[in-house]
Amino acid sequence: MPAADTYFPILLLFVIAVVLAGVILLIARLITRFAIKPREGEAKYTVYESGVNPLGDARLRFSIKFYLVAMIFIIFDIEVVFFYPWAVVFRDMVKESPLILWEMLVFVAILALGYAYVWRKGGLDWD
Amino acid sequence: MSANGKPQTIEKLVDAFGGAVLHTGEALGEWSAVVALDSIHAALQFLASDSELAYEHLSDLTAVDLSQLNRAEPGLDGARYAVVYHLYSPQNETRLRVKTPVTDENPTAPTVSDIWAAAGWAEREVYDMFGIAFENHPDLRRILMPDNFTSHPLRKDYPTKGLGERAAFNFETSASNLVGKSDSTDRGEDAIESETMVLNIGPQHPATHGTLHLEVELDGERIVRATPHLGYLHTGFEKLAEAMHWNQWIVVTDRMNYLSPLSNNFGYVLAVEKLIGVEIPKRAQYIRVALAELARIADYMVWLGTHALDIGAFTAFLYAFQQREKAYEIFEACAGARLTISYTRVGGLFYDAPESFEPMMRAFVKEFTDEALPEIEKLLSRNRIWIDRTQGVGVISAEEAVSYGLTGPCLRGSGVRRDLRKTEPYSSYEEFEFDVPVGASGDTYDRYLVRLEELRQSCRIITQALDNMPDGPVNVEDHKLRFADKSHVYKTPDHTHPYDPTQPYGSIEGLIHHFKVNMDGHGVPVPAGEAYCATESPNGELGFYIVSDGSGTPYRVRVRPPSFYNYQSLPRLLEGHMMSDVVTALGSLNVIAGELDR
Amino acid sequence: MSAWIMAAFMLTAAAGAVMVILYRNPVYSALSLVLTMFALSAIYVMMGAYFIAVAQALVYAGAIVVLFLFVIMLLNLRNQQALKESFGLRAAVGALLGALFIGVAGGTMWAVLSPDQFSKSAEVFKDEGHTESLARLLFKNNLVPFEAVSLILLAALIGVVVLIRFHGRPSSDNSEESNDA
Amino acid sequence: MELAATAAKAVFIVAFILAIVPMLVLGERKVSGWIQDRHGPNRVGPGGLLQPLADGIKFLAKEVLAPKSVDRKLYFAAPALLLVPALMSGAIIPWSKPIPADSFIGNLLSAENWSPDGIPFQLARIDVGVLYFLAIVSLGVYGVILAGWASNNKYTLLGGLRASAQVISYELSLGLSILAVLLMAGTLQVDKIVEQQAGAGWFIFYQPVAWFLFSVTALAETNRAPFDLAECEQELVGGYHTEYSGMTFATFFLAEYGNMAMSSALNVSLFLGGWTLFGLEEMIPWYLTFLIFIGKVLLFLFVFLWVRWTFPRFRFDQLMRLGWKMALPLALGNVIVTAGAIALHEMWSAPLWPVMAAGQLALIGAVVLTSVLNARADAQRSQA
Repeated sequence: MPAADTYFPILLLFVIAVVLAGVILLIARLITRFAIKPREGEAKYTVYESGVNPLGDARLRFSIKFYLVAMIFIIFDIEVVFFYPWAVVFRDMVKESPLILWEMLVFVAILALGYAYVWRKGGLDWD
Repeated sequence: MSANGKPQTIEKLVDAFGGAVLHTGEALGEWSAVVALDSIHAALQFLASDSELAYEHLSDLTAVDLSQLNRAEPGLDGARYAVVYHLYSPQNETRLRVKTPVTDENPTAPTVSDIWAAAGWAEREVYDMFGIAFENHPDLRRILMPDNFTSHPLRKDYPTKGLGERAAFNFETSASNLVGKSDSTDRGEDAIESETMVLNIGPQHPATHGTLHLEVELDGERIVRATPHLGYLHTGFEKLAEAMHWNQWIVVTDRMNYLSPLSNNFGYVLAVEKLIGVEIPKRAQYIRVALAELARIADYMVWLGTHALDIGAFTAFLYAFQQREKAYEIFEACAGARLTISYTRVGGLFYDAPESFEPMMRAFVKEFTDEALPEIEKLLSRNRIWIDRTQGVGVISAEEAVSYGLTGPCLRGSGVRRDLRKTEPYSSYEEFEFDVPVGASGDTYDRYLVRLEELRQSCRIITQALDNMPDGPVNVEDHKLRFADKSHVYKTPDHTHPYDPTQPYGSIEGLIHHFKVNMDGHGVPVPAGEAYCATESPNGELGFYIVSDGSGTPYRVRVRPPSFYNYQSLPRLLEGHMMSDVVTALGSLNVIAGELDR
Repeated sequence: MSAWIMAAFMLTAAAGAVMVILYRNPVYSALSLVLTMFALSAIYVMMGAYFIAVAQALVYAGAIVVLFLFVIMLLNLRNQQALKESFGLRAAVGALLGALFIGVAGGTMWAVLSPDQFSKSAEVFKDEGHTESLARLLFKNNLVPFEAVSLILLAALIGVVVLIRFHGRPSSDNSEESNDA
Repeated sequence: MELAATAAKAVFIVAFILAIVPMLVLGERKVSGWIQDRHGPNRVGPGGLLQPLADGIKFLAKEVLAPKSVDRKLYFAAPALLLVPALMSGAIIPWSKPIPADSFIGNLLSAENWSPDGIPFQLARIDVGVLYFLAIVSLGVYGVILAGWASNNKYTLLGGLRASAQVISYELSLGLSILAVLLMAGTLQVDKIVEQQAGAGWFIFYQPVAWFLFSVTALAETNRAPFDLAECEQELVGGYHTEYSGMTFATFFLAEYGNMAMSSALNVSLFLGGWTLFGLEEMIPWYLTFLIFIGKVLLFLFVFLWVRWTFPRFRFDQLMRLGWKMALPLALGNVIVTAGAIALHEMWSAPLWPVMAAGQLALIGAVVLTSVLNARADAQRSQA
């Protein structure tokens, strides 16, 4: 079961990593609680805003631009995911017929069309 | 100048406004005019826009409380305050002082911020310090003092000693006033719009290098609005001057632009010397020039280092600071101090420069021009990221730069060739050969290039000063002005020997001399009068406007701080820019809080 | 052993899905969704569909939920009152629709996929190997659907730009006006 | 025994990151000191070598405090969410050639019983190797965005947003630059990619453009200067981790430097031949190949540091432009050019290297041409 070719080692690593992260944070909290005498003070527990009192909540609606980037990213990400299996078999399959090359070129061309459209419409400009 | 000795300006002014010009006069080579309050706006408008006069530059705007002045100022009878405008015409290279009387009851004056953008903050400061309201001012609030402060500290009835209103002032309740509008606007749940975020940059922020406070409103990364708040380092230097002897205040000037303290010392004593009408020995002038240029180099090194650091080039910061350290070693050799050196005195210098002065300076200049500067340039000037970050950022056109009262490298970056060392040479600057570099586009990159070239020119000046350094004393021979030699006051052969507490006094004569120069009422004899003396400090025009009533202390000292006017243009520079450009534009102005707030 | 691990992941996935609904705070809901995606990914691994598992993590957990988080922050659902108010009626309708969905989906699966087909589909991945076999399937046998995907994505891309332009532009102008007000 | 080997390897990966991060921090300070003409840490221990220890003690002894207005659960979960992916990304790295079954460790684990060809020094020799790395790295963005959001501070929020927008913008180029290698290697398995390079030569010689892109995007993905906009102290004070202190802050540090080390390790494996060294690896024992690998990684990390202390920082719009308008088309173009070259090679058996080199040169030429044209257009615009 725990051969290097399976996914079990990753599960193992995941468990170790989670435990380690938890232990680090736990130790930190414990040290804070028992080994350090925290100095009290209201100002200490306020968030930083360059030395003035922070007013209002920092969680506010932010620029729609971030949203656009995320959406475009998803679409391209899905497209890129198709590239990986293609790349893996490309060298073998192209020996048989160049079809695989044309396939992907068509795919990329359509993708590039969309990319050009987004660029043209200013979707890639931050301003 | 016309036949009767009056300059064209005065003549045209009198022609145009006749009886409203209450008085004109000349003193110490400066012309001044007193204009009645109801015509002052029109008169200034005329002076600024007349094509022959073209006083495009409002050097400074301030006020004087006349209530305890022991002489009658012509044209200002019965007035409690005089609002003073210092104008400069780049076209004719002339200066003019215009005053207008303001009465005690309900003191108001018309705003001139519509004529010169520079007046905006200056009028706020006058409002803050004197309580003179400016009609039609777009944003008349206190600027240096807390918003709920009720007194006006530069009025003569505000005490120079003791605490004044501060004794009873509760800062806690005023803290929120300093924050300004900080909450975000909520537009209800239906609107799927981005909210703007109000972010306070400073007063405790790594990029503000001091206690600057900039309130920016952001839409995502884009700046919608930027509002600077001042006064965190306001220390009342101008009020302090009214309680200090002429030489004592030199120490205070160190604290203004603390990156190049000598430039402040220099500017102040020049103003006092102008009032006294004394010419100091050539050697002292040359040493002052050489050290002023060294101070400029040290100042620019801090500017360059921190500016580069703000843009993320950490290494350039340390390279620059290394050079500053070396410059400070020379200051240390001369004055015994590195930062607050107080090296100049009215009538000369504290000490003569030491033997090691010349070799140290030459070694510094050689290393600086041959190695350090090229290295920093290599790191930045042609670096693609650096160019992308600075080019086209914080652009200000030449006209706007003049209107905002920008001076120094910030003005020259916009292509205006104005350098007081050339246009109004002082302290033998006319004997030196150097160029005045100007930029083309007025962006951050041009201001950077201008400063770099000025560093080279400063080295040129230093070399010339060393080559032609005259021999002789470094103080005027007038014993009423110059300090007693330390060796005459303390019993040590010269100042390099340690102080001996068992034998504290050198000679009774030396001690009396020392006593006389320092004591109130006996000290430096400054005649009654007024003078405005401007020098080219690293940040631009550093002007001292001094009113003397002939006593042992100044009646009023007004500093024209270049940073104050430069900083005022920041919201304009940031229009339409992004969050990251805040630090870029701010860095390119090199605002020094000590000088800004005084 | 393997079955137990599988069961654990299945439970995690289900628990994550439930938490998505139960959390009042939408950020927590989104994070629960990540948990579900993560568990799903592990389930795919256990079924031998390695590439799908990684694609799941890469696209869903790495991109789509990030977008969800952005949207949540964009909308800033500060007042959770709106969610609470009409909980009664909506819950009832939701439960009804949910039951209907499960019935239809389960029935379809039961009808179309017999248990031995389940195991067969797993066998395909197990035997022939992983990414390569998938690639051959995709680029040889399912050529037209593959190219169709690119067209769908193109449509999505254009849709994004049109929507954002439509909503984005006026709002940035509005914001300044309402500030002054 | 196999389980023991697996567990040992998993522990090794975690230990490696925990060990290399302090070394990196010290190295960073030493290198920056050297670049900047100063000493760097030199007080604790000989030549400052114990400085990381002192740092660690300081971090541990600091109070972990959360401001009152934070979302406490997420605030404390965020560092862990960043650290776990950083620790996990090393699973697919082949650290050396397989440990022979008759070596000391092989005997210790009685390897001839279960792995007579030697124990692979790679935790998970999985089929989707490289993709696993990408997927894990893409999960790291949660830690950043949640740290920014949970802290309820405007600086952290901006930092978190910047970081996430930046990471997703560069992830595409990262994936596409790897694709060129996959096209050549025909596999996603990192150990096979390394073995191929032992025979055919390092892929950097075939794919310099892809290598450059990968290195740059890796800098951006790990939020390193000049792409450190998410935490740049001069604008955002500390970015998303402004409100963290003590060990919680140290955890962010650990994750950042761990990511840096792991992306360097992947870079070395994909482009610089991993543990191979021009055939030398055949002659030397496995532990020396391990040292070769570590040496290459350290060389790479040095470049990371060098870049940081040399370049100024990008502005956000410039960063996005670089990612979307330059890196992405270039990476895509590289994939097509590479595919074309391979097709030529496979179908008409054109010699691989010249075809590939021609393609790379064409790409570089195209980049130079566009930048020249852009510069000319800019100049014309500024004149007008």
